[in-house]
Amino acid sequence: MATHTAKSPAASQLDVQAIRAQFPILAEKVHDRPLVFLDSAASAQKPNAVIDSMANTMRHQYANIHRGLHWMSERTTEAYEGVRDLVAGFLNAPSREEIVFTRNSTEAINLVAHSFGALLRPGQAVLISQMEHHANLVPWQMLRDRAGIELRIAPITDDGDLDMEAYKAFLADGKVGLVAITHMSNVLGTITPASQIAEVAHAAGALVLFDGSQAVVHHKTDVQALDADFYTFTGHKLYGPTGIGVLWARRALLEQMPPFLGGGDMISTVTFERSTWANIPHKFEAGTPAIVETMGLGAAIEWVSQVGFDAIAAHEAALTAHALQRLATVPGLKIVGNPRMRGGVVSFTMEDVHPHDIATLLDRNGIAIRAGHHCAEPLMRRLGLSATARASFGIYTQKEEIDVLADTLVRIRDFFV
Amino acid sequence: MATHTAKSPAASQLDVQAIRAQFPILAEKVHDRPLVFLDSAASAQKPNAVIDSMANTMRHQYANIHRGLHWMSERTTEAYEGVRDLVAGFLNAPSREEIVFTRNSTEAINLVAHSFGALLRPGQAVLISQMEHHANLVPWQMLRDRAGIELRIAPITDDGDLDMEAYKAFLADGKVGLVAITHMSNVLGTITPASQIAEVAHAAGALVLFDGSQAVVHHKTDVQALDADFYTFTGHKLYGPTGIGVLWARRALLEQMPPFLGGGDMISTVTFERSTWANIPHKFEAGTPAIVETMGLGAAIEWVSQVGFDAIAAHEAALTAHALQRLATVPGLKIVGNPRMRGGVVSFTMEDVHPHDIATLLDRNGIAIRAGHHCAEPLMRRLGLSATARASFGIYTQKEEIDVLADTLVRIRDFFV
Amino acid sequence: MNSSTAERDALYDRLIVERARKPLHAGRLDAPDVQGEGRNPLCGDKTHLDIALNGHHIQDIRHQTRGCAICSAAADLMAERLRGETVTQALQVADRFKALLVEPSSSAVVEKSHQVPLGALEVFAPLRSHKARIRCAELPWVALEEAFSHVDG
Amino acid sequence: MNSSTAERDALYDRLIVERARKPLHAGRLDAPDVQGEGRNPLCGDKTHLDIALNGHHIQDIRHQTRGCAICSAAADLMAERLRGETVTQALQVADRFKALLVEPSSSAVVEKSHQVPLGALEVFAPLRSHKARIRCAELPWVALEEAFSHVDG
Ligand SMILES: Cc1ncc(COP(=O)(O)O)c(C=O)c1O
Ligand SMILES: Cc1ncc(COP(=O)(O)O)c(C=O)c1O
Repeated sequence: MATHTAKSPAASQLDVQAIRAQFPILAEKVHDRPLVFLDSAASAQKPNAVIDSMANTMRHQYANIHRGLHWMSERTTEAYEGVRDLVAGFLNAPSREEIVFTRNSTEAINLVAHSFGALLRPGQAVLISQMEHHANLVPWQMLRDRAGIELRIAPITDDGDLDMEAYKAFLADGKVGLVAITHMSNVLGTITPASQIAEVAHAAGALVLFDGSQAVVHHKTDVQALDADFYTFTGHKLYGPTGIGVLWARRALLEQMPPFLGGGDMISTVTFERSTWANIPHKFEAGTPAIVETMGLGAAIEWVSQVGFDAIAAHEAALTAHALQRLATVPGLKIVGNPRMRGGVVSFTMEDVHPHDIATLLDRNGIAIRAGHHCAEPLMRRLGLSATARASFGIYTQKEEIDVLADTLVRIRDFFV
Repeated sequence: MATHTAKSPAASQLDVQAIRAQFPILAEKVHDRPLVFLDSAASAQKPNAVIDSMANTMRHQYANIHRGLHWMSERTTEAYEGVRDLVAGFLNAPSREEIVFTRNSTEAINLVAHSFGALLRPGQAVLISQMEHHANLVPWQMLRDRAGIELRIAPITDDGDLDMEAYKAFLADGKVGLVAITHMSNVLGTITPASQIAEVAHAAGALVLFDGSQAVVHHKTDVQALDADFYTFTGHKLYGPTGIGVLWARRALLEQMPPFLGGGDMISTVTFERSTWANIPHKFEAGTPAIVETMGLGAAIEWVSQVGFDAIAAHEAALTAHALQRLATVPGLKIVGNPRMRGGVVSFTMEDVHPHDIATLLDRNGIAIRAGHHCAEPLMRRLGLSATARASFGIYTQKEEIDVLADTLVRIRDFFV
Repeated sequence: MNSSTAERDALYDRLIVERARKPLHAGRLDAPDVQGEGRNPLCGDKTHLDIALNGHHIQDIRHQTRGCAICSAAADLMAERLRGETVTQALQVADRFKALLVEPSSSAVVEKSHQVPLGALEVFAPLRSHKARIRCAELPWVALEEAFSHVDG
Repeated sequence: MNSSTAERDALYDRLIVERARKPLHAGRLDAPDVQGEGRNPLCGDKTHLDIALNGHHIQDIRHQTRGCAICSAAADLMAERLRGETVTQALQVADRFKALLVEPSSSAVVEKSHQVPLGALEVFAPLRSHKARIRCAELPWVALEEAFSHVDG
């Protein structure tokens, strides 16, 4: 596994052309224009390393895993479990057994809402924030309605930061059993002060889950340094495959939690009367897992680690600064949110042009952005908007693409006014 | 989409060499021997059509689906939803909206246990059989323990068929709300009389779920002809990708059932107070789905349909007959089960040689079979065994491979006796 | 100007942009006979319709729309097209408009088009190749159907 | 005989096959001082151990095993190796046996091997490359640990 911490100045200079050459899709044309893909926050494109790892697994070394006594099965099991080690390293988790593979971040959060939720008692509360993705809101609403758990919503400031004073106040009565907050907003780009959030939560006797779906892509993640209790992310935003996500949780929590799905591989013994559960993490992985996708996730993590998070973070910070500056010059354009720390995501609106129209007209020029509520409707309501346009940047984004975006936005606005 | 019903004599002759050439893994060597892969019932190998479809999606046409207003997202959404049409055709489902994508069969059954289970009342019962895979047992045990639903177990005969008289008796008191039974046993090979099972269940006021994980691979499936209410299968056994499975259910049931996982894409509107659900099938597909794997499943279905189930069924019937005959000549070998109808799965034991030793020694000769309880512990107990060895056959299996298996088993037995 | 730009311009016909910016039939009626509303929860777009009937005829029709250019222009051009029609005719135009937005595959559609002219609404035809935007144009028609669900044709 | 066949034969050493078929130390003791049991729920394998102690020494040891050849032979050869050892020595052999089954990477392992000879148990070394079978050979040692969990070394 590549080291995460290479810090030479050379390492933090990212050769964007060399990187782009590894993403075949970036050579595609859309409406006869070169694809300008500024929608990585929805799902990132995949480098050859990931595509090849999946194809080669299926071509050369594949069988169902666990308990197979033949070579193909043993090798596939080793490779699958090897990715668990990689993920543990990637998150700096204390132990590989704390890594549970899920379909995506959504399933990871649902798993916690179900299985850790079963340990909460009526009268206890779960505290989320106003800027959560539906994935970190709806499962808690379902838990509330099922189990009589109170759901509290910590407000954000007008700039789009978590309101830390209000957050503390929500914890004051000691009823909050779990704080579940995004580590980076997919709408505002806000990177939340996770270790501070954890400290405050722990002081109030609450555990803390971070939705790292956006965050893990942009900087090195260290669940021990954050003092997190649960952490989730999703493969497809990390240049990895669809169909694979990760839940990390402290061992003691996983051990206490009842299983989520029942079936093969998650049991120790089964009789018609009664079943006993396998050890963690297998207790939470029922049925044939996403074997090939797990290999692809491993390849993505190795690939990203090779590029290095210092380089990635520096590249994205430069892009984001450039975007904020260039977009500010577009007449009628308003950036949504002004958080203290921001990842490579910029939401905006334009006077007299609806975000949907922006998106469609950009698309006619080969530029892919997202427009809508970004699965964060309550946040939209808080912002007094029904939709925004959102450009998001990845490891392969070029400064020039942001210029094309800004120039095209000026033309679109001209067209409408 | 290829037609499923081509029935010319030529079509039912399968050109095994031409088919094998499409599976790159079959050219691999294991312990210096050509791979003889007789473990398809655990997971099948993948043809180039599937591998290429996934790789090409990631290379040329990928973005997150649903609500993306740009070309890549619109095209990917169309392709994803196109696979729903394919699956509906594959199962002869009355409507595409009845197809829910899941990770695998296990998740599909858990979804039903959770969401349909929520509609059952304490005192009602779920009826399964003695030959169920853990995937179709443990979720019902969990429902039983959670919701006070009775779990009944219909016995099998010594030959390994469902005991139809006993089955009827279990339904007599009208308390059974759901019958959940495998359409083909992964241990005994038994193909269950599904339409008869459904008829009896319906007459007693029960709905019926078939676990089609093994069955869909071997013959054409028609959920309307079976008069099923729920049907599940899993992509990786159908020469498709891991990470993708299918639940089919009647529209009225899906509409009544509460959602399973919460998150993006499964909602209609979300406020902090309350969410409303999207229409079926989206209500049951939370978060970013296994997009690339869904494309791979589509490719697998098209590929299998092109080969044609007449040809597949004829090929596998011939292989199975040959295997039963050849294995019968191995000294000390006992075939487990003698069902009326059998798919391409044969379990056996050998006097004086434990199934694990059989598997390891076969593996040393490049032959991959499975040994153990096959995720069907209670069935093992019913059979008075702790494990069996199991050879299973697929579209690419050659008669000669079965001969190699039988000859090697003779040598193994000699080695031990 | 290459074909893709041509198509873009076709999609956002001058007429659409103008009507979105300066609708001619926006507003409310003092005493509407029927009302309808269409909402798209996925993007927050919303159209409200007030309709005054004279017997079976649409005497006046006004819309209040918050949405994208496609949605706003569709509402305004719909109001323009339907004023003076009978309820039955209006529903025929609605059917015809829906058909316009899907690929013109069946000859039945072509036939119908001889019966019910769409007029200016034809500008929305390029939406066919923008599936994700079709519901923007359909929203006012959802409101129309709701309004007429209380009227026997 | 190519290398893979050689390896196969190495894995199933004649000794393993013989002891699996005709164990020399199978059975029960009339009055065991300690007992232990190992079960592998994944395959139904099971070993029961009866041990008679004389002070800190293992005076007699018998096993009853239902399992594969690897498991049965491991139980029988373990019993043979441990008879006459002290409890402490037996647990050292156990450690050494576990180390044998993983890649011989650390020098600590090599060092230890000078102290505690495994004797015939060395025949299980090829299991290293058969991870899925390692627990078959470990099962009797699980039973041993359980038996000794009641004895202070
Ligand atoms: C009969 C049967 N049911 C269910 C399953 C579970 O399938 P999956 O592990 O893909 O969920 C299997 C395969 O393992 C099976 O053979
Ligand atoms: C902040 C955040 N949380 C959760 C998710 C859900 O991820 P997934 O759809 O992969 O489960 C996303 C992405 O859509 C996100 O941006």
